[in-house]
Amino acid sequence: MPEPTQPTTGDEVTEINPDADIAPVDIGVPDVAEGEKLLEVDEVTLRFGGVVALNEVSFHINKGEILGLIGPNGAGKTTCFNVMTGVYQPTSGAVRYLGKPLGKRKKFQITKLGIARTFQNIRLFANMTALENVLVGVDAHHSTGVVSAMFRLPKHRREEAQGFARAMELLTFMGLDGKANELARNLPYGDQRRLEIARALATSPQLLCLDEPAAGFNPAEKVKLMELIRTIRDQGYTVLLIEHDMKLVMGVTDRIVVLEFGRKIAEGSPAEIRDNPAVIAAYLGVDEEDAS
Amino acid sequence: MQNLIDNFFSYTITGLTIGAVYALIALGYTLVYGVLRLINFAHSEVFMYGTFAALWVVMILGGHPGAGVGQVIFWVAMMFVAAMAMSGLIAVLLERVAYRPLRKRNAPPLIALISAIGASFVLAEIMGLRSRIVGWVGLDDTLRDYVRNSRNNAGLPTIIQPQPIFTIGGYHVTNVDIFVIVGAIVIMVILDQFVKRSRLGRGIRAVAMDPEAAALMGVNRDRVIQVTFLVGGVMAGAAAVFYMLKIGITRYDAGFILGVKAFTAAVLGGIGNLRGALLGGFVLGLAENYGSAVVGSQWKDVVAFVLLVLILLFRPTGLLGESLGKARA
Amino acid sequence: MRSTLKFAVPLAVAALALGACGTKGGDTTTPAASGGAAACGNYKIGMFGALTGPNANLGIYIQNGVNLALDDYNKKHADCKVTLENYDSQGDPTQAPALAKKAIDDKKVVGIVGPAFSGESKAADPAFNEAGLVTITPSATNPKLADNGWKTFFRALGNDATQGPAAAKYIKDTLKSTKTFVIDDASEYGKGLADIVRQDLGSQVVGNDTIQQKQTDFSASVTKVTSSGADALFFGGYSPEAAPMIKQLRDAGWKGTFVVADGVKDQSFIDNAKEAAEGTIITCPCVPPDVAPAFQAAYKAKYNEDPNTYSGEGYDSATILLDGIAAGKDRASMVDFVKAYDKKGVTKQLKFDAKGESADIKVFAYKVENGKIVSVGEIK
Amino acid sequence: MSTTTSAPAGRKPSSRSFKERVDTMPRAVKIVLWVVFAVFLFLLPLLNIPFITTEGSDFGGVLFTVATYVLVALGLNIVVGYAGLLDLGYVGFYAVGAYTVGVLTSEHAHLSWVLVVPIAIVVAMVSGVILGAPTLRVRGDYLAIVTLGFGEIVRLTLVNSQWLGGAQGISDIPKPPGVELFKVPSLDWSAGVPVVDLSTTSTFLKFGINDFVPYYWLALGIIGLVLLFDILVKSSRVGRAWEATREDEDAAELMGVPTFRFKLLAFALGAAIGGLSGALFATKAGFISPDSFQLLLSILFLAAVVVGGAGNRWGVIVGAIVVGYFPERFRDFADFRVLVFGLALMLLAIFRPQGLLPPRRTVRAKRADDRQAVLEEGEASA
Repeated sequence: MPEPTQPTTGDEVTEINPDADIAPVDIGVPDVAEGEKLLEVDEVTLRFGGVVALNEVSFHINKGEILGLIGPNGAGKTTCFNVMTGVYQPTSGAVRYLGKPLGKRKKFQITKLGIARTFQNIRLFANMTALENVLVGVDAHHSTGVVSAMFRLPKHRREEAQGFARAMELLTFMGLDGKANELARNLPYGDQRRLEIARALATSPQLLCLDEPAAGFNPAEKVKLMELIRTIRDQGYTVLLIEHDMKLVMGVTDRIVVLEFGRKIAEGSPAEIRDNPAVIAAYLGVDEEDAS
Repeated sequence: MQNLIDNFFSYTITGLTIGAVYALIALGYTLVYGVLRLINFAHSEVFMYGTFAALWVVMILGGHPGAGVGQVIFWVAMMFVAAMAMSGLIAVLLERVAYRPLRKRNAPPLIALISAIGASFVLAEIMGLRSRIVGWVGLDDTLRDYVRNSRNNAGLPTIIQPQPIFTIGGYHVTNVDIFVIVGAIVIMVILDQFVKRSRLGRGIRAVAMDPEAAALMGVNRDRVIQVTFLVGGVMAGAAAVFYMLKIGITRYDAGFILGVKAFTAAVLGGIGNLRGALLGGFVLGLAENYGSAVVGSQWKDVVAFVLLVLILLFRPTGLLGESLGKARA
Repeated sequence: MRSTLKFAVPLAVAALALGACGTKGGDTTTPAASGGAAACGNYKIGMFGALTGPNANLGIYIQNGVNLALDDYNKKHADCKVTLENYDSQGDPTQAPALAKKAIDDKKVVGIVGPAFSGESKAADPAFNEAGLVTITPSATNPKLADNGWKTFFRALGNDATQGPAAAKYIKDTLKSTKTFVIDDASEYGKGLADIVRQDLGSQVVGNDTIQQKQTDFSASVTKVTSSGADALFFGGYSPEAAPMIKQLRDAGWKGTFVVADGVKDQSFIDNAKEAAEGTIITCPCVPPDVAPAFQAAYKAKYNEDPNTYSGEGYDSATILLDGIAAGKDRASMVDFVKAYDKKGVTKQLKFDAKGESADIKVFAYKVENGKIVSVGEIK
Repeated sequence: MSTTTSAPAGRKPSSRSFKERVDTMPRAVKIVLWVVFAVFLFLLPLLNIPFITTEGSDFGGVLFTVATYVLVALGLNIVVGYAGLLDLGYVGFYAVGAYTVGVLTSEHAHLSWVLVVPIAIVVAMVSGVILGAPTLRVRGDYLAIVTLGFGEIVRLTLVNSQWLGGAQGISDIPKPPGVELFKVPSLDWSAGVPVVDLSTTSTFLKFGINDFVPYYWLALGIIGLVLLFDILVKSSRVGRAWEATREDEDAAELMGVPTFRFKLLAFALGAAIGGLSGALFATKAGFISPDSFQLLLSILFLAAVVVGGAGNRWGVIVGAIVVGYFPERFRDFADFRVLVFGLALMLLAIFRPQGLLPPRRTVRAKRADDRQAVLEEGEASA
């Protein structure tokens, strides 16, 4: 992975095109009604050797909401993400998705079921173009193999055409359509962040998990990002947001879950969380750093 | 199989002796891999130069069979000095010429491997063409004994006559066997302590753990890398002496197979792990010998590689895991 | 991409310029030809074998012999010299066919000494056969080579099938070994030979092992040999493995007799095995050098060392071809000339049977004594 | 390869890159250029161009060897260049292909060549899967040593299995069936200018013992097919999955790429092409033995890929030509060939680490990086 390039100076915030149609395509998983449980984390414990990274954490995500997952550094937010996306297997407890436990599914299988994510430290395919990055995501639900590629069978051509259209739509939505053929590593920092989201959206997830998408952003960019997240939700996605910046989280989420030292300490609406003494205690001293 | 059971101790002791040589060479791979994440493909040549240095110094000193104890000790000591110096020098040179320029340019690891392969060819061929090279400078008559038929074997006179010291299960353990196995372990212990306790050793571990943090803490990375190569080279030099005492014959391309084996030993034990190299070397030496006893010597290398695949399947980080960076080293 | 373009044009120009030089260089050979007598064919003989690379020693020993024969010839025929064309295959069968084609296309080449190894012979000989270019190999000993019906194939030494039984006979009759261990190196030569010895010795073989070429540590084999109680060990293979093997055997205290074949008849075996080589028995279908003292003296004078493995065979092979040239033969008529050849050479009576094998094969036993290989007589 | 085509375009100086210029050419011109280039390649062994033609060894034979190197490099490029898997035992697959042909046409059966080549490809592919399935889960550097071991295991098995001919190898591998269509004359330069030499000809597709040119033509045709295959597959979902896996295996997996499956696919396809190349080699040589499949060859193959520029099919072709051709062209160096080769590898690694013809992405990235560097340096506007 190359080092993320310098954060942008702020004067060149890429505008998104909220009109682009980026609604999730049908990927063959059962649909869940608005407001029903989409994913449920049930008493999940994760141990590394002697260290307890997650301790009986339980919460759930409803279809169509924006759920914030917050907590001080080392609270286990990303670890929680990793359990949900199959990077780690929980020591005990289960993650249920669409009512069924994820079990020992592999990472790519979970993605195919409709859970996609971005990374705290950007992990794009640095030496591929922006378009190719998104295409890899779109490809998740394609099945073209060597044979159909070799003979340019109708299936291949159909999938390539659809994939290309979908990828361009996503890039347009993110305002990156003009940079489709740039290598990912050469994009400005903000664009890289947005490209990561586009790549995740390309897999048509039911649940989109964003891991600190605002890291390294200036206030103006953060405002844009809030808009973006809301638009994504409005297009029919459910969003799980890990974020450090309280202001951002309060402004955009419907509900918030707070972790500390691998344990859930609070859950509720932004207003409830704001007044929760346990949360305030946990964040004491961290607030200043955040404000900067 | 019956043969293996009947001569179990014989196969075991001889397997341990060659295993000791593997282990010492494996250290060089493991150390360099630890700090650079790089397979030092040319390390086998570092070893090969050591064998020649050990051989030449005995030739210069007029080593011959049947000398007194004092003289033999002197010869062997000089072998160590010469081989360690030569191998250490070649290793440092290698780092300067083949790796440092690449590091300065941030070349991808694959390129470092190509450079290493190139360096390996160059070093081996210089040795293989030494008769031509000294011919150019007109020294071929003076150095005739050292260079003649430079593509051929070069043999060491038997300066230590193997003497049975004690017998175990029908096998007469000789002084050479004991010297090689005990010597290798002693050298390993010294190295282990060096890495654990000395300032330079801590530097090696720091760079292995996190090069950038080490740099921030004021560790001079280039110097550490150089020392790592030097230490690896010196270990290969020691291995070369043991090898010459046990096998007695070397050649310009003798390093290649041995290098591959030693690298296998390093991976077997868990690359980056010093004790892993020791264990890997001994395990490989034993497995090869036992395998040769059961299925025939022609399958020796096959046994070694199949063992490697099996170990990696069940323990993907080798027997002891990777850990030059972690405190265990 | 851009940089490629920049280089493209100068490269093309350079190629043309140098190309022109190359052509001129090629031309000079033709006028030079007129220097000799009118009837002179400016013939060449080819030396086909490993002259560089890891297997080069054998090729160079042969080439030394061939050069000696050429010197003799050119001294006598100063007005019409024959030159040597080298086809350096590095002993690699992959390179052999293209080199063979090169030799075939050079119409001045009337005969080939080689190919030196059996593998490259198999790869190149079909082409020589088709082109009718005669080959006399001084060193490829695989018996099957003669069974291909190649009319251009001749062999100036005995094949493995003649040597193997002699070695077995020596072990049985002269050494009076009752327990023999047989090791081979899995090479075409070594295994072929060892298998014949195994077969001839029958039940007195107490153990077998196969090693790998380039192996240096023979501890497993050593244990097998010592534990078998063998009083003799036959090794089918070459000196690079034979030297460390006997050294390690002696280090382990084995006292039996080490018997090897012509692949080990090489001073380097003694140089490397040193004391351990003493007493080793070497069988070889080659006449002891004292049979042809003149050749030995000439060789020593020119190369400052004794004739080595196959030097004599190289000399003989070249001599046959040179005699053919002297008799006015060209490439087409050379085959019949060689077929009918019958003269005494430095190694043996040079005469071939219908398959191209040497008709007169005697296997001799040699022994390493005081750092020298000395003959102990023919094995009859 | 593209160096040669660039010659006509190279006359007008321009700041645009070669690629751009070719792209903007009219389609008809492009086709004509390609045809000219193809005809040139076809005739190359018979043109006897001075300086290029090897003096010490038959040029047709050398070109065939170079062609097998090119084929091998294309196959290995899928494994190393696209999927990013370090394979040091590629010669194993080459051997499997060659021996399949040897065993089925000469040693144990006498099947037709046309039938055997596809079998050889399949057998090589299966061996790739068998090797890859257990080992592709281990880390990259370990994979290098495991594959190296595989190459040695194959060779040692060949040496020690009498069923496979042992050290003696397999001889009398039949020639492929040919059709004699027309004769192609060669050029003779001995007068200083090229003269058409009607007495030295090669017959189009007559596979004889003493004329290697038809084998070269066969190899050229196969290279064309493999290239086409490579282009088509690389520009599909499969190619993207390989690249994504190479770039960041975990991220790729989390984007729904079954990375293991794609790595195995790359391994199998690479093995298949290696097997095909080996089958061609066996066909032309007529005789194969374990000596032809030394470990060193694996290293040369890898060198071809990396020297040329791993990941760029045109680059690896250039690399293969360098590795296959130069040692034959400069036979005069004889003893020093390996030494010079080693030095060349080191110099290349130091001064041109991205390879002679790096993949476009690297070039593109470099250009963009340079632009960024300029921007960062000062107020200079791009």
